[in-house]
Amino acid sequence: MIYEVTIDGKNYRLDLSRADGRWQCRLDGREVDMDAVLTRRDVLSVLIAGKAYEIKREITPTDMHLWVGSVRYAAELRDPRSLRGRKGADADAKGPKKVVAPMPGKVVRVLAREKDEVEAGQGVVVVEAMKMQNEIKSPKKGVMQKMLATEGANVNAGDVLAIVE
Amino acid sequence: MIYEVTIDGKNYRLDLSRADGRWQCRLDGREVDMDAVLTRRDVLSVLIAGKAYEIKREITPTDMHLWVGSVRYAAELRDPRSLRGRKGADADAKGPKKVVAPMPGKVVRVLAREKDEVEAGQGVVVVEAMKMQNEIKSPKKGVMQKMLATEGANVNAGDVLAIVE
Amino acid sequence: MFKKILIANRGEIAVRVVRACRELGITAVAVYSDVDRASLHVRKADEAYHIGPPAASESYLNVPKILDVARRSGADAIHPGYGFLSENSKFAQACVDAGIKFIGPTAASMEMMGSKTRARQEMEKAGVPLVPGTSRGLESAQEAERVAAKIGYPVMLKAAAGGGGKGMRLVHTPGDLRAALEAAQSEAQRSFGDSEVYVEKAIVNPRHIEVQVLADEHGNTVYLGERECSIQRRHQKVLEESPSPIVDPEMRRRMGEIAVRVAKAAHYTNAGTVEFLVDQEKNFYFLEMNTRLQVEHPVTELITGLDLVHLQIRIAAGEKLPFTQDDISIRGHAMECRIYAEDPDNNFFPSPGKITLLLTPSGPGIRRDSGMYEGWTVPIDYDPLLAKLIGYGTDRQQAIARLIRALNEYFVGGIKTNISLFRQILRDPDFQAGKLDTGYLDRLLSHGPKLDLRDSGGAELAAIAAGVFAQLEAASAVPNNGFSGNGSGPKSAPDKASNWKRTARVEGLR
Amino acid sequence: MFKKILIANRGEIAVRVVRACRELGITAVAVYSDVDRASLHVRKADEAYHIGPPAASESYLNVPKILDVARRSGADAIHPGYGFLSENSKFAQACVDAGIKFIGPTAASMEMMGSKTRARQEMEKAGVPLVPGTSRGLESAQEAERVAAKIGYPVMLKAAAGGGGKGMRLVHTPGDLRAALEAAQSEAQRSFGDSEVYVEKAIVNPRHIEVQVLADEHGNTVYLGERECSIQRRHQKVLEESPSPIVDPEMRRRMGEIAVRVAKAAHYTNAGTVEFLVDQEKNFYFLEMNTRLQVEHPVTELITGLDLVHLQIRIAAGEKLPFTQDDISIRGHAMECRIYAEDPDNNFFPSPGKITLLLTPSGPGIRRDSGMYEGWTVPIDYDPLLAKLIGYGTDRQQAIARLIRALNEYFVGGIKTNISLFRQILRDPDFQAGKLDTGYLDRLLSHGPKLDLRDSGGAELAAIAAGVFAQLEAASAVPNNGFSGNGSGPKSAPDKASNWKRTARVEGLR
Repeated sequence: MIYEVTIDGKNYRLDLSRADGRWQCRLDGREVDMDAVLTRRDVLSVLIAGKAYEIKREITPTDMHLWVGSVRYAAELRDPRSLRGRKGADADAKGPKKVVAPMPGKVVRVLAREKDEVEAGQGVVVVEAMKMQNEIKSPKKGVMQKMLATEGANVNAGDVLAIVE
Repeated sequence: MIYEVTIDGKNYRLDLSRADGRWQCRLDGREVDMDAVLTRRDVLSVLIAGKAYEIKREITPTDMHLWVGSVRYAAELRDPRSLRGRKGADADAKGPKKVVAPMPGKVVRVLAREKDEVEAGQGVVVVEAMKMQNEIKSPKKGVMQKMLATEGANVNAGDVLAIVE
Repeated sequence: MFKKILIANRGEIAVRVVRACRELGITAVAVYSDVDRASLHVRKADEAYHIGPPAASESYLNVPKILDVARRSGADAIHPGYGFLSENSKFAQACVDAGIKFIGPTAASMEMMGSKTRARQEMEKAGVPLVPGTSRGLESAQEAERVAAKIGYPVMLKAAAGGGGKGMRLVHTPGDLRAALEAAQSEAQRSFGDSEVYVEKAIVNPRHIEVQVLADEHGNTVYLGERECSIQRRHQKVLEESPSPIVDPEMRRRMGEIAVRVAKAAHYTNAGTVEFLVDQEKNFYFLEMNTRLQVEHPVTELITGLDLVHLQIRIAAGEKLPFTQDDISIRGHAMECRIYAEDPDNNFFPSPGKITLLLTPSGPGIRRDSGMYEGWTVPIDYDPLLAKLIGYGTDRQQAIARLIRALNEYFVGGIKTNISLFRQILRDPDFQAGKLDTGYLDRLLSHGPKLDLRDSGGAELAAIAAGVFAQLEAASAVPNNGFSGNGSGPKSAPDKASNWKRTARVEGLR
Repeated sequence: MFKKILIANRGEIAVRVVRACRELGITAVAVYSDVDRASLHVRKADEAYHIGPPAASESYLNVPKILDVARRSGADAIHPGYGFLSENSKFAQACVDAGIKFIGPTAASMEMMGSKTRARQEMEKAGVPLVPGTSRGLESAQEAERVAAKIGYPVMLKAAAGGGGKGMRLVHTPGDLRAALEAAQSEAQRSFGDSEVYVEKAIVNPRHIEVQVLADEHGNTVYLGERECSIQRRHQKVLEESPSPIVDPEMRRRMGEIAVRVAKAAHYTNAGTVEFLVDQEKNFYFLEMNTRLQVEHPVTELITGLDLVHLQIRIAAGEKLPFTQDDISIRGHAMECRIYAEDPDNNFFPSPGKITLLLTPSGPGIRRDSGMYEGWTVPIDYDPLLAKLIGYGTDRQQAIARLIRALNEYFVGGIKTNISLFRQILRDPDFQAGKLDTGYLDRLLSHGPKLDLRDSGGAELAAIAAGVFAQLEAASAVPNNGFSGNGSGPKSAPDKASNWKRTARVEGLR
């Protein structure tokens, strides 16, 4: 099975197969002497040429990260089947982008209205949690297409607060 | 929803419903002031009129147990839907019974052959695990219909070793 | 001894007190707000009662409701933990009036220590060393200027009713004094409903060192060594240790004896903490007394071998202290890391949410006091303290090494925590050399080299692991009940249902 | 100091040594058999190498394979743990020959202590108190009768190469001696390939008390207090504590000094344990020396504040002991429960299998050294020791109370464990009074009242819980990511996928 994997923005091509309990692994064409076993949910024990690693997977509503020891890597994975009939990542980047709540909390202020022009990184909504206020920023320069957050509303992590076109 | 529950061989009729986050609970017709919440998988926090209990569920290939504090109760549960069109428990008791491995191990001896008459509680297979030998007993008096275990074979917990008719 | 104790708190400290009750054969009663029904302290208690909505003012700070639960459940004592009602003298008095024992000092002791100016006056009388300054609220800007000129700049203006840095101003030059005084007074009025402000000499780069005291109701008071609490961010302690790297036995004895004098001057009973500022010449000055159990009490427990919560309960039940000052021995070194739900990479923003994966450390020298569990959702409504990881070692170096080891075993998935901050502190050469003061952490965070172990080897491993996770989920359809699951054969994959779930999640990420 | 240590073991002790290596900045190398690929010691190590099939003789006891891994990985030392190769003098020598440091005593010391008759001879020379008897194998039945008559019945026949109760016979009357000798000799021949048998006076209801010693390679030897190990089943220790309830400081000093004399007579280096039998008059007799780290070493660590594995490694690296006898202080009380995968309700049958649910205790005074995790499958091939739960308290009573509390928090689902046995022991009045001897546990198991907390209230709760589990699974279809999951609203149910799984399981039970 061939996967395209993106780790912290860098792309890798991974060719992985398994027979008789042995893994065959090629990363970007390079053969890797690898063994892996799932120990408990979301925790792999990986051996690379004798070196042992505990790799944890962290899945939140907004994304997936892999922890190698105490280092956290943002990970995305595509396999060939899902690539079929699917637009490339670039097309997505040009389209509308969601502003997502990174944590649960309460919307205390809405900083941009629909049709406003916003800069990338400009705060558009303020969410309060644990007595701290967190400014949620626009992921891109564009026009505020839709503002879904309302002041006083409770939101969960992963909720869409606004959409920037 | 009405359940028939058997705990350590004793039957209870449980009428349970839930609305607006509040439980309604009748046990054998008696109203019980009860609140329950699943904390983590297989662990309930139950409050009965203020008293707090941590109840653990243990599921093995052969059976289900519930632990109230440090006490273990054998539990069986039937709900009305599953009772429909299903034979009663008595009918089952008269039919063939399985001899099941209670733990993983290695079959070191087979003590009964097919067509042998066996008593309830008579050892029919010996399974070794962790250097100790464990005699697996017939669950009923009858005739050994099928002996599936063979000496030297590895077995998993829950594997059927024999069937007594 | 008490039969039943109500714990007017939540989180790790409520769990801590439940455990002490269990160990003493006392029934433990928990209270919970709407969002705490599934919290660990409720799971672990013998009884639990709902006390209201999430807002603390309507639940954990609601005195009538808590007293009502105490009466209904038949509790004969209340343990307040720390925070919430623990230093509220009116609550302590209300317990007395209701015939329920408050596990802590009397309302009168709390009141004396609750006002910083009144505490200064009393301690001055008792001959306790104080930072030079006024022990009364400043009457006028003229008085402030006169006192400040006398004690010398820089000076610190402080609210008498203060706490948490509110109503405080550091003033470097006479020209800034007037404006700073007005600002401090109006902030004090807004924050505490009391505009009283006094002035002290500002100690430059002080250490914050505190002494644990215990006093029974029969006049016996002892000290249990000190705790170094200089590692703070925004006046919040982050890591504490005992002994302090700079306190030798002679200094410990002197600080301890002053702390006992403070406690006796306040007619103090039960557990309390006397906080000192220590300057660079190791002079120490009384700062304030915390009239409750501290978050960081475990480090004292580990170096003395005592259980402070057991002792609090036994003292409140009228027992005499079971030892004298001479019986107390300090051995080894202990350190506590406060694990907060906050993001150290994003300005320490709070990070509530669901804990999707939790791996906990254990083994030699490791104590874990925790209020969290896998699957629990950290509510947005309270203090972000999740757990405390406490390390003990034969010496300071071993305690540090064990904590680093344990922090590497600790994993909290789904939310952010400050675990990585402790790795950075514990590996920092200044920390390892014991060069600490209250400005240490800000310096480390602004100037210190950020610990970055990110490398291309790690990224490649992550890439491989991402594929392995996906493949194990996609390929396996064999339930895994048997022992052969430990091998690397096909059975080592998870069972079908969980696969389905995980695959669904991965699909969702595309 | 070493750069890399190979750990020739598995389970909790391998994890224990990995942790010590981490704390000392040493790379830890694990080895594993086919069924241990997913074991915790592999997960936690820095490197891990496969060494063969499940049978220990082909993996953990396979000297050439282990030495080969040590060479390939560049390890400069090997820690043998306990069991397996830890007391194999040929292995210790093979390490020396391969230029790899064996972390333990020399092969010569091990050999002296490996033969019980040779050890008796040497200890007799050194003036160590021995149970009256022969220090040489019995030449004939006549000699046996002569010696037995002299020392008085009952007598114990013991295999010189013995261990684990094999080749041992208790003889009450002269008429039984001849047959017992023949049986013991032939059992010794079968079990150890050596029919040598000697005779000792049988101590009636002895206590088993042992003394921990540490010796560096520069001639310094110290003792670290005793451990009471009288609670045994089939010669297997089950629960150990320190101090012993009957040992006072004077007796501790005398036993300790004898233990040091034993170690010095054997030119002993590294950590070792001198075992004594203690009779009802508190006379103590040398029994044997265990030339390795003991399972129960944590109780000594907790009362001394030392880390024995750190010290083992430092001694092996040639360091001097960092303290003298006078520096060692004993404080508090510690106890260890050995958590085995066995069924106390079914004649302690072993219970391997998959751990479906694991709740672990923590908090004050609790140390957990474990080799298990939730989802792990306990293999059928090895010793059933899963973990050790160690409790520390200011005094014995507090240590007991904390352990009972922690045992009630401990839950291992899917397999059977002996956790309930410890609840029974710790609550037993004889145990609480410290009335212990090596027959204690058999008496408790045969005569003691079986602790049964089963009641109709509990059964009713179980009935309700069974329904609640089913209903939560059947009713909920709302994923639970948000904080509102903590309330008792509909969102507090688990997410859809896990429901599906659990419902399937419940269906399967019909």
